[in-house]
Amino acid sequence: MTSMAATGTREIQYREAINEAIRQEMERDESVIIMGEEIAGGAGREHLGIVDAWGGPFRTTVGLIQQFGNQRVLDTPLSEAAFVGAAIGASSTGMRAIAELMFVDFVGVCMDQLLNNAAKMRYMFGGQVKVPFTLLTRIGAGFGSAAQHSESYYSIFSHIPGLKGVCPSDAYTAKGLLTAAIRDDDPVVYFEHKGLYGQTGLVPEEPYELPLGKARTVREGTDVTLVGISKMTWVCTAAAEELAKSGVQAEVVDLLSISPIDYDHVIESVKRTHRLVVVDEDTPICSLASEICARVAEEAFDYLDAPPSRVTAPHTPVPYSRSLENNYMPNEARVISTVQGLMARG
Amino acid sequence: MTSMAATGTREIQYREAINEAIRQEMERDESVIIMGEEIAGGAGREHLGIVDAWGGPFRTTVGLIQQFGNQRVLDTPLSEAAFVGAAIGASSTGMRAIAELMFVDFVGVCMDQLLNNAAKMRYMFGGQVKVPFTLLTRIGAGFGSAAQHSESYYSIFSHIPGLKGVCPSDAYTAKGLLTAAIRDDDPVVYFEHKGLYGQTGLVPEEPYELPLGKARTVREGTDVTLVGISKMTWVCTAAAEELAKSGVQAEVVDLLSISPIDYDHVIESVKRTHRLVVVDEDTPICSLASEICARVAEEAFDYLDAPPSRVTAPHTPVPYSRSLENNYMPNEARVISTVQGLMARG
Amino acid sequence: MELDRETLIKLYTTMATIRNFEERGIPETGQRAMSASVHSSAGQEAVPTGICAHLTDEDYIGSTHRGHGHCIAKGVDPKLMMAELFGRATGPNKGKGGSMHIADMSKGMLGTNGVVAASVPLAVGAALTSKLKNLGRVAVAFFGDGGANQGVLHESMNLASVWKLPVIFCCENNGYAESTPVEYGLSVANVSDRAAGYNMPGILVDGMDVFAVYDAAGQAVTRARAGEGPSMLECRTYRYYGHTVFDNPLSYRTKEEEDHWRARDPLKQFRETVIPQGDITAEELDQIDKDAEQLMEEAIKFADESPMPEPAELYDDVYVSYPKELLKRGSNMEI
Amino acid sequence: MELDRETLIKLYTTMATIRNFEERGIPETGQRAMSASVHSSAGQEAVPTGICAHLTDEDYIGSTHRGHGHCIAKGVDPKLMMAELFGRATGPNKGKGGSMHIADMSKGMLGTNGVVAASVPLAVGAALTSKLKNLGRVAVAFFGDGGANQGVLHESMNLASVWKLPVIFCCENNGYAESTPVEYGLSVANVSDRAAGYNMPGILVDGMDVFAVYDAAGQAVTRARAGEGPSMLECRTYRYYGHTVFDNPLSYRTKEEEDHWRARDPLKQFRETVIPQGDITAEELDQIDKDAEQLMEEAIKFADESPMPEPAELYDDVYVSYPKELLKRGSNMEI
Ligand SMILES: Cc1ncc(C[n+]2csc(CCOP(=O)(O)OP(=O)(O)O)c2C)c(N)n1
Ligand SMILES: Cc1ncc(C[n+]2csc(CCOP(=O)(O)OP(=O)(O)O)c2C)c(N)n1
Ligand SMILES: [Mg+2]
Ligand SMILES: [Mg+2]
Repeated sequence: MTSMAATGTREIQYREAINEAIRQEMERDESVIIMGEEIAGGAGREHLGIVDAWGGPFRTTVGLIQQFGNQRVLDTPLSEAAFVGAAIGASSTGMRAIAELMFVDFVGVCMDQLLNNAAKMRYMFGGQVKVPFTLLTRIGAGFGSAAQHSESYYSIFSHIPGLKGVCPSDAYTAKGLLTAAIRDDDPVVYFEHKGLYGQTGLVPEEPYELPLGKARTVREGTDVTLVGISKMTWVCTAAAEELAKSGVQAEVVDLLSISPIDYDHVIESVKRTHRLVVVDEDTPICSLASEICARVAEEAFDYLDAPPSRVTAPHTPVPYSRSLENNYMPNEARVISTVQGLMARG
Repeated sequence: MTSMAATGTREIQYREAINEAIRQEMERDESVIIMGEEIAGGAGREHLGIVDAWGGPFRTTVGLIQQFGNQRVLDTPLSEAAFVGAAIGASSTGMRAIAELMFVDFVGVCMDQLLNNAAKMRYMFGGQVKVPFTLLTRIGAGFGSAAQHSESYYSIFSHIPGLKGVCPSDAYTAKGLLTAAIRDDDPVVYFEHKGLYGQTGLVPEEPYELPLGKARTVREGTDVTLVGISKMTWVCTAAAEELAKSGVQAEVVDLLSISPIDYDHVIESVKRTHRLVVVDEDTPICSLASEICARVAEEAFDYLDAPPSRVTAPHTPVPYSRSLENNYMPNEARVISTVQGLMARG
Repeated sequence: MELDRETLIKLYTTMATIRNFEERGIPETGQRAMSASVHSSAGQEAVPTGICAHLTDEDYIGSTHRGHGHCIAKGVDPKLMMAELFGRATGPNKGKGGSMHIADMSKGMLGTNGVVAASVPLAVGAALTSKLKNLGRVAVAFFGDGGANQGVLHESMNLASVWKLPVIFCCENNGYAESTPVEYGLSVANVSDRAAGYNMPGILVDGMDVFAVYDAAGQAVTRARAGEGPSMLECRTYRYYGHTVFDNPLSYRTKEEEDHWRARDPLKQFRETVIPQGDITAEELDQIDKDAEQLMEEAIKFADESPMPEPAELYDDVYVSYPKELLKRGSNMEI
Repeated sequence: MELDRETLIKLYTTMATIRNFEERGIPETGQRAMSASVHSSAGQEAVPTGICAHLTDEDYIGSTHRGHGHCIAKGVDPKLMMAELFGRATGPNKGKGGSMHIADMSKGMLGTNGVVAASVPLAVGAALTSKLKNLGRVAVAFFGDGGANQGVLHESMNLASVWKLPVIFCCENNGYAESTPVEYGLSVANVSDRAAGYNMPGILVDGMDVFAVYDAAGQAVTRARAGEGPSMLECRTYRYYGHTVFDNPLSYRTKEEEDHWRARDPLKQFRETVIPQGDITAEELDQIDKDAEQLMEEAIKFADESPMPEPAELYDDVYVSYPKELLKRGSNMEI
């Protein structure tokens, strides 16, 4: 997408970009620590020569324990409520803790700590505390992992006041947004997409921040605005390429931040294109897609030539069998036909 | 609101209507049981003559233990994940269990059981199981109870496939929807509003069901559709009365069901009034208000004369001090000024 | 240990079936590129086998992500299980669940479960049903040494004890939660040391020895059926393979350790105990092994020949009743 | 028990201040119709007093819904607390938190908390900070007998033990969770019986006797500061009033029981112990009581004279940085 050829950039994977952001922030700031299940792996077996046996469930944390030791890279027992809560507690007393929740599907076991402590402490305490806490977690269907390992619950986090959230869509945004998330003084939930770990892109070697709360336009167009979230940005781009062949110029906005939401960026685009399709892998009801459509309908009402529309997962859990799951996630065909439907209204 | 004078009706409180629905369903069906904290109270002290010491945190379950005994009216330890999970397990093996979560704010301690078991079992199991489970919980700000006892998180439940949800707005709907929820073969979350317990209305003595998934029109009008959820329906009605004085006829739709959502009812109304304001006590982003505005914008696009609009809580936790909380909840003035803004567009 | 021939054969058959299911079914599933999330219980066969031998189809079990053994021991048909793993419409879950969600309500199998320890309160709830309806059924909640540190287990054990429910909390302590050794993650020597904190017996048993498991489970089941309340059973066992098919277990454990446990293989131990006693011959056991192998061939064939679910089944069984059009309304679904 | 006069005076002053805060402050809050959710710790004063006497402002505590005593013992100014209860801008939380969320980070007071046991992992996290930064600080996690049955407590105790953190898990066992007697909700005789399951000392202590609490806490704090890891302390105590101001405790407990505990009142016991020893006179203690009463008058006056927060403060301190207009955009807020 964004092409970038400054000095000191090179092509690395999304996964590596995440790793690099954590590593550089840990180098830069002693108060940054990271904890979670299998973050390093084989915990407590240094005496057997075992160290970093796992490197993170998706190898995003590989090598950190070697560099920073087991006091800053902490494998945890299988106890999300405790260690997420502890990371919040540590972050409110001087650390800048990162915790990893292996799959966002498991958030229900530690939701209270996020909802009632991380999100509310600063407000309830009248501003006495900062909670510079980052929760790493992952989303995305398409791997035959069924209903408890495939969800994309980010909209729940957009809903909760006091939390911020980002959904990087490629290696470049993965690093820049994670750097910003770690440095940010508010709790930020960082959603990795399982389908993007192998994505490669040009990434600066130096640390850099991409601002939280800012969307970006990854393709310009005049006829319709496609808003993508996380991997769905790629679906939008592919659909846009295809649509271009039949003369429809789609603008693609990569939302990047799910709280704060960059409404202005989307609205500015819709004011030019007069049509909106939000592509969201989460289920449809009370989703980010609903939110953006509603906001655009309210604030750009007079600019819309067609109904603001959504392409999302259906209101069902994620099925296991490929023959079902294949149709579950939004895909190019659905985006294209939705756009065509809007264009057909004239 | 709805007036009702059939034989065998009498005026009772919302709280009593809830109690009556539970009692009648327990009389009717032996498999109905209820569990939660302080459902009866003073548990295990029958030998001291102590029984039903509490009658439920808001006295909605008073008298049940006397009638049905402590095997069907079960006080629990302070362990929501376990007893909500157990209620789900019991409901999938032949019982029809009702569990009470004292405040919806605490849902984070048992969210996993709702999200990954109740909501998904039937689907994941290929339809092998029914989960006729009812979760009673309560919502609503306005009582100086601050950020952990005042939230109205129902939109999160609208979002989750596999769960149903209802928000009764008065004594009549409280009984009819609870009867239907208990009889329903799917998991249903039943949201009581703390500000409605003392509301009285005409309620039939006999058991009756109000269908899940159906909204109702509580006031007819031609100029704008106000959609209210739970107590907000009363705010809408009051605003409508006031607006009528200046010649604006507002139709008020009481949503009642937050999953399934009765979109058609709302859309049919908007097609006549051409304007929509959704009044939602939950916070705004990815809310039920967003969802309804988005759906109406999409499906009734050509009928709208003004932007679909929302009156909601702000994107903040609930503050403690009355001077702050008073402005937190949607009120008539905000609804009126929003409607006036829409009318002013012509 | 006085077991009749029939029981002995049943125990061995169950173990051999599990072993074969894991060793054949998992790679075959992988070859069909169905899923990454499949967990082998090879090595742990004695645990579900010894426990479920005391249960009937009426009794309940709640299981884990590593649940094929639980399913088989509880009587779920391996053919149907294979179909489920292959994502076929003929699976017990119609292809909607896969390895981590296999359920068979007709067998009291309340589902393997992808969230660690999440099925524990379900089993408690099933035990509550049994108690309230006077059904005399018991429920077994399986969980791992990792699961031992989940909050819901603590709450569930306390609840079951308070209500004196017929539940057995069975910890399959295989030494690891993914790559995390139990001696790191668990603050106490044995999971069963925690049972006292809930006023229930905590039995530590050799989980490689099906007779030891059978014995201990017998006591716990008897106690449960007698209305005396829950027990905890900790079975020390070992998984032979990685956490999933993707990891190399030698990155976090030693060859010596693996050899040590493999030397105590539950099927091997069974043979070494039973054959000398003269109850069953080696040839008979060989035949059981062969039958189990054969069953897997049939299961694979059955699964391969079974249809995939129709795409529109995506919308089935979300709810018992719900307007179906609402499941896709506004999503712009293709089907 | 060899305590110097200064310590004795401090202990009594803290207890008297808590008692007076509860007995004056809570009804006054009620009269101002501020909130229903205020929980009196009268009767339980010896617990936070005996424990926090070992702590400095640098140490941390995590508290509960019944947390006024914890705040006062940890050094939070009762005047500011009263202002907070009255919803005033001068409260430590600027009126945003109220009774269930009083925090004073300058005193290491990590907040009273409205969700049972939810502050426990926060205290564990604070202890982690101390350990990683080598600060030598300890953290105390207060919870009730009801809280003892929450999953997060179990997880937190295990985690703290695994990481050998300087935390003290202090159970204030006052016999009830709302109206539910501990002997019903807790499956074991004592909460402290569970400590062994996490490989930490579990000390059961008379929570009506400030010297007993002080002693036991001293050991636990010493252990924590020495880097030897967590402890659990169970203090048997009693709340004199209802769960909140709304319930009548005699609906679930007996007059005899109340009398039994009131006879063991912590302030009374203190007097009975100390006066005969001649360290402090009755008059001196009377004066402390009077000072505490006086302090409440001042606190009430201070609170009453303090301004309410400005309505627009609704939008302050949600985040450190966030576009403020987004907090209300699309809500159609008036202010
Ligand atoms: C709540 C939760 N956290 C994390 C995971 C990811 N996960 C799956 S299995 C597993 C390890 C489980 O270990 P154990 O309970 O010992 O079972 P075993 O795999 O050894 O059979 C983990 C961490 C999960 N599924 N659920
Ligand atoms: C998770 C959760 N469940 C329920 C409640 C409601 N509630 C508030 S206090 C309380 C009883 C707490 O009992 P205990 O822990 O013994 O503390 P005590 O009130 O006796 O000080 C309950 C059930 C809550 N605040 N949080
Ligand atoms: Mg294990
Ligand atoms: Mg208590």
